[in-house]
Amino acid sequence: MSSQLAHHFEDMSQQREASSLGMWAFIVTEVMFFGAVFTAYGICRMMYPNAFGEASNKLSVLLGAVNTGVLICSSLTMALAVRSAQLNKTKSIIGFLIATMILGGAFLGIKVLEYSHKIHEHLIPGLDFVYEGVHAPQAEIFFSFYFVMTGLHALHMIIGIGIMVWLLVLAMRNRLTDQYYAPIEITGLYWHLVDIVWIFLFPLIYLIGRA
Amino acid sequence: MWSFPLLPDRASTVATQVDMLYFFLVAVSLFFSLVIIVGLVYSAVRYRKDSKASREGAVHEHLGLELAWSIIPLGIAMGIFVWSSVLYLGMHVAPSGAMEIYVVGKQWMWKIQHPQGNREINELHVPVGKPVKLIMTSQDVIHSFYIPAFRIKQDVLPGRYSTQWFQATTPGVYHLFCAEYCGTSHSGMIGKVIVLDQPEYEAWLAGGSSTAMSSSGAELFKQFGCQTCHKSGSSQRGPSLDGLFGKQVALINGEKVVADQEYLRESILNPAAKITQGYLPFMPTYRNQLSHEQINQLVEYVKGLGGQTSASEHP
Amino acid sequence: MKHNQTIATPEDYIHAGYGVRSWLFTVDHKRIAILYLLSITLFFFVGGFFALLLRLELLTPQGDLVSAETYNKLFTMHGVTMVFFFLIPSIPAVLGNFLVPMMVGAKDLAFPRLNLLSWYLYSVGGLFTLYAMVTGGIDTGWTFYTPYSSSYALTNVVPVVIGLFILGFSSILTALNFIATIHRMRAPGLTWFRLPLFIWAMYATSVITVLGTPVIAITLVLLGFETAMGAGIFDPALGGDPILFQHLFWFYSHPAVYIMILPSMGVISEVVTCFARKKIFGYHFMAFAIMGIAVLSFLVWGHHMFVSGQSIYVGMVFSALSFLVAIPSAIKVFNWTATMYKGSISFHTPILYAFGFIGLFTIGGLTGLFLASLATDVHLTDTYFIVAHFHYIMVGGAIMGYLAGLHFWWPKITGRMYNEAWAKFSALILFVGFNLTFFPQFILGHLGMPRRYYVYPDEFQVLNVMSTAGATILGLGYIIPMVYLIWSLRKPRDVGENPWGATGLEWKTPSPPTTHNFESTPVVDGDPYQYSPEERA
Amino acid sequence: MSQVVPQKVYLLVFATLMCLTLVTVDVAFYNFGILNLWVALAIATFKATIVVMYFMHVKYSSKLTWVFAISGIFWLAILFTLTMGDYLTR
Repeated sequence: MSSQLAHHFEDMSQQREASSLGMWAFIVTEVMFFGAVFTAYGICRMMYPNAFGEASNKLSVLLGAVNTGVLICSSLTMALAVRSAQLNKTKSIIGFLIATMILGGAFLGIKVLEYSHKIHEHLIPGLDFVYEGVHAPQAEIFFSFYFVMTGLHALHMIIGIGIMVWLLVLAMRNRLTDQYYAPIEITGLYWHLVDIVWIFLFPLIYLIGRA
Repeated sequence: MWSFPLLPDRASTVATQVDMLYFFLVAVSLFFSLVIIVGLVYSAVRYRKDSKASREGAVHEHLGLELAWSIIPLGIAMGIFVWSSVLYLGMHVAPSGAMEIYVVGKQWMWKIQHPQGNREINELHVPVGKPVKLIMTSQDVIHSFYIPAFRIKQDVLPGRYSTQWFQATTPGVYHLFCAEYCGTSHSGMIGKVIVLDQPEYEAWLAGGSSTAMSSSGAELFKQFGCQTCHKSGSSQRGPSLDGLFGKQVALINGEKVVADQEYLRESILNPAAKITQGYLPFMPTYRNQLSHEQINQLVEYVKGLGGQTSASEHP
Repeated sequence: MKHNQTIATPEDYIHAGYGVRSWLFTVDHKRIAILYLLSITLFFFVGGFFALLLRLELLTPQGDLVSAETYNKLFTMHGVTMVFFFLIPSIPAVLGNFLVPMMVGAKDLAFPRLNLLSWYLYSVGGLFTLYAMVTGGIDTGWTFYTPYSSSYALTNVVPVVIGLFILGFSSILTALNFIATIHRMRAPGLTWFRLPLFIWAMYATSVITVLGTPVIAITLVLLGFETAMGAGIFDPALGGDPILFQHLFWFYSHPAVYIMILPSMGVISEVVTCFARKKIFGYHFMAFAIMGIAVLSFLVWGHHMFVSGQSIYVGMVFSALSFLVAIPSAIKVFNWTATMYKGSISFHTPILYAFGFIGLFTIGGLTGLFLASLATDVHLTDTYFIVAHFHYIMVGGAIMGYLAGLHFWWPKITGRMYNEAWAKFSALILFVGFNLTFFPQFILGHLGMPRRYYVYPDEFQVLNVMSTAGATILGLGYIIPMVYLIWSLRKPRDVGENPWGATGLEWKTPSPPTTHNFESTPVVDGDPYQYSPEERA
Repeated sequence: MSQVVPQKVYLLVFATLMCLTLVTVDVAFYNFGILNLWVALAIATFKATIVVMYFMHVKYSSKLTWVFAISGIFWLAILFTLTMGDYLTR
């Protein structure tokens, strides 16, 4: 155990608490990061409610909803992976981590599918944007937000999956135990945060102007 | 070269009021600076390392003092806040009946047109003693219309009207600056404000033989076929514009807006934004067909079609 | 000065390893602080060089030294370099990195490898920006206002935006590190209200960084997206709103001013108590004032936008909130002054800088009232009055505080004392040069000279000449410390662990400290600043 | 070592999240006027809260974690309120 205690900490619990606190501070940063773009989106939506509603109808609720489900599943498997580490069950850590990565991959796959639809429909703001009707300029803003927000969210998922590869290596070497599970714990926090961002993204982007 | 001003010209009604606040602030600043400097110098000299002055009774905290130097500055600050906010509101709300002059900023010049039709570039002729309201927009980046002698400044944004007003008090020639960085020749986007006596101003107006803005607007109204939909009297396709200006308009989403210059401008450029109740959104945008000056002329024309003449009170 | 204390053994952090690799791959917070010291000094002189060219150009009303395009690039790059690459990292990344673990009695920051990563992010961001400057520069002003920056500027907006985005993560990671360290790694007995005020200041700064920086990061992403692809969010020609950009920009960039000034306030509290041999006056008020400023800093950004076309009612709310910041600032200044009263003041270099700081910050703060007040702000905003005001805060305040700290802890960092005669002389030069440079700009602003003007009306020349003359003196004042500080490194080590007789855990380590700072974890059993005036009277 | 949350709790949270996803999709197709937005936001906020509480263990964490979690929301509210305030009173 002691080899996993960095020289500058007094004991394992100080080390774990410091990591967890550092991660929470980072989560606050992430909340502000996504929060600012949500604010910008909210203001533009308030200025152009009709245009945003109309543009939103070009998105597929089905794909968005399926992706929400996939992401919630991955959050569950991630939470169970952390739990396995707390209980010292190495095999199930590995199993749940792989499940989380597969679900994350599925989410990104569906995202790619959605993006390719948008490319075919010429809905790429700035570069290739063809939109009929009086709301065209505002719809372009909507799609700018759509790509920035979902793109940044997807980027976070890719980073999360990258970290999980490292965790998988740690788990396979039996390095994640009930004494030392801070890495998987803070990755879990991060992954759930990404889930929460999507929980807000989905209704605000996909489900407006449907009624 | 060695005779240079230390105080700016003061040539508008608000300039005097702003300066009073300014000098009050200078006095407050001098007072507190002096308190701090005297305190520091006194302590530094009297309690230098080698001095024999008694250090007895030194304290490390004193609630009374802390509260005093929190609450007194707070009181002063709130006083300044109220004073300056009242002044600011007055600086923002143009008196009704102010004469309106249209300003278009572009990299890097000011284009100005008077309702009588006179155009000028980088110069603004105004009469003394009359409230003047500037209705300003930009055709590219953000500029800022700044007349130091009048103590007024307002950013001029693309895509909307900004307004400000002043009443000049002293005839003369004053600086006009662009105060918001706008690119290479930002410092060349300057001009003169020429304040004239009323008769001189009228002479100046008469000197430039030109078509009134509303007449030019009427021309454009015909040229672009606006009257095919916006017929006077009852019409099926577009709302009538007679007597529209200054009135409340009910929109299809249930909101109500005042038909001011900004509303008219937006309705020409982005007609779908605010649709009047009982009409359909099929008016096309005239975004790329009209220059900013032409839009101003159309607005001035519609304004002249009746309704209240008083200016809207949006900043 | 006491020279009879133990001279450090050779295993100090500087001699813990040799060669470039031992520095570039170090995870020791003290070595990383040195890496930052070198990097920010480089950027400071780059930014200072731009400033010198600006002032030379403004010597005459016409454009003669450089072209208008070049001038615009110079003031933009001066602002970007100084704000993002010098002022924001200055005290936190150099002095904070070096001192925070020692002051809380820890062996290192909580996440040493993350700390090194922040320096690399800083360097990569810096290189991106330098690249952008060398290959054409950027001319948007450091505020990047849209739509000029996104649709009209033909310069390297996107590379600079990328550079600053990367840099933002450097600040955030350092801040996370400080927060975790201050929360979780304090020595036994070191409760929150026994912390030195420098630690409070670093904590508040880190909180602002964590909350504010992500907002500028996403704003820059949106700006870069709009610039590169032409999709409108901020450009009205594309249906967007430029004022939205200003809101998001200032939500970070106003608190960023406090990221620059709060650390200096922390330094001044350490310096004033040490050289007045007195406990800080009103410790609790000082600590709460720091946190109060940190919170209020997020509520006032709209005072940058009083003439921008934002709602006048929101303008009034922002104005009232801005006035509130005056209160904790006033508390701090009054408490420093009261700390000196009945102290026993010895005039070493650091306290000279502290005197400079208090005086200049007072002027900077009071002129802030003119700008929080709506009616006067309309006239003064975007003129040289603003330029003078924020230089009083950022140069007169933040840099004076940085220099005070650097001179205070230089013996700790290097184990050597610099030449105090030269140091005092340069402090004086800086004070005089600074005031001569920036005071005339208040008058220029009130006369109506707009900022960012390449050519200006003739009647403003005299004041501009004064300002340029002052800038020359100021420039000299920055070069002298470079020389004598570097010169001091030639000597053998000549100070013990506590040359100033200061309290604080950092002075209980050898000078320079060993890699692990403390032989055994220190235990704290009392308040900070246990000085008594009699001790040296 | 912090508390190990029972598996049952995780599954219950998961089931709730899934149900609420279906609900939020479904209600989006009924016209409640301005209420649509508020219903969607309320559901999303509730979902986010249970994720934070159970998946992210805040319910079982120190006060400090609560402070951090709340401060993020608080500062976001500052940004949103004051910016929105400008647009609503212009």
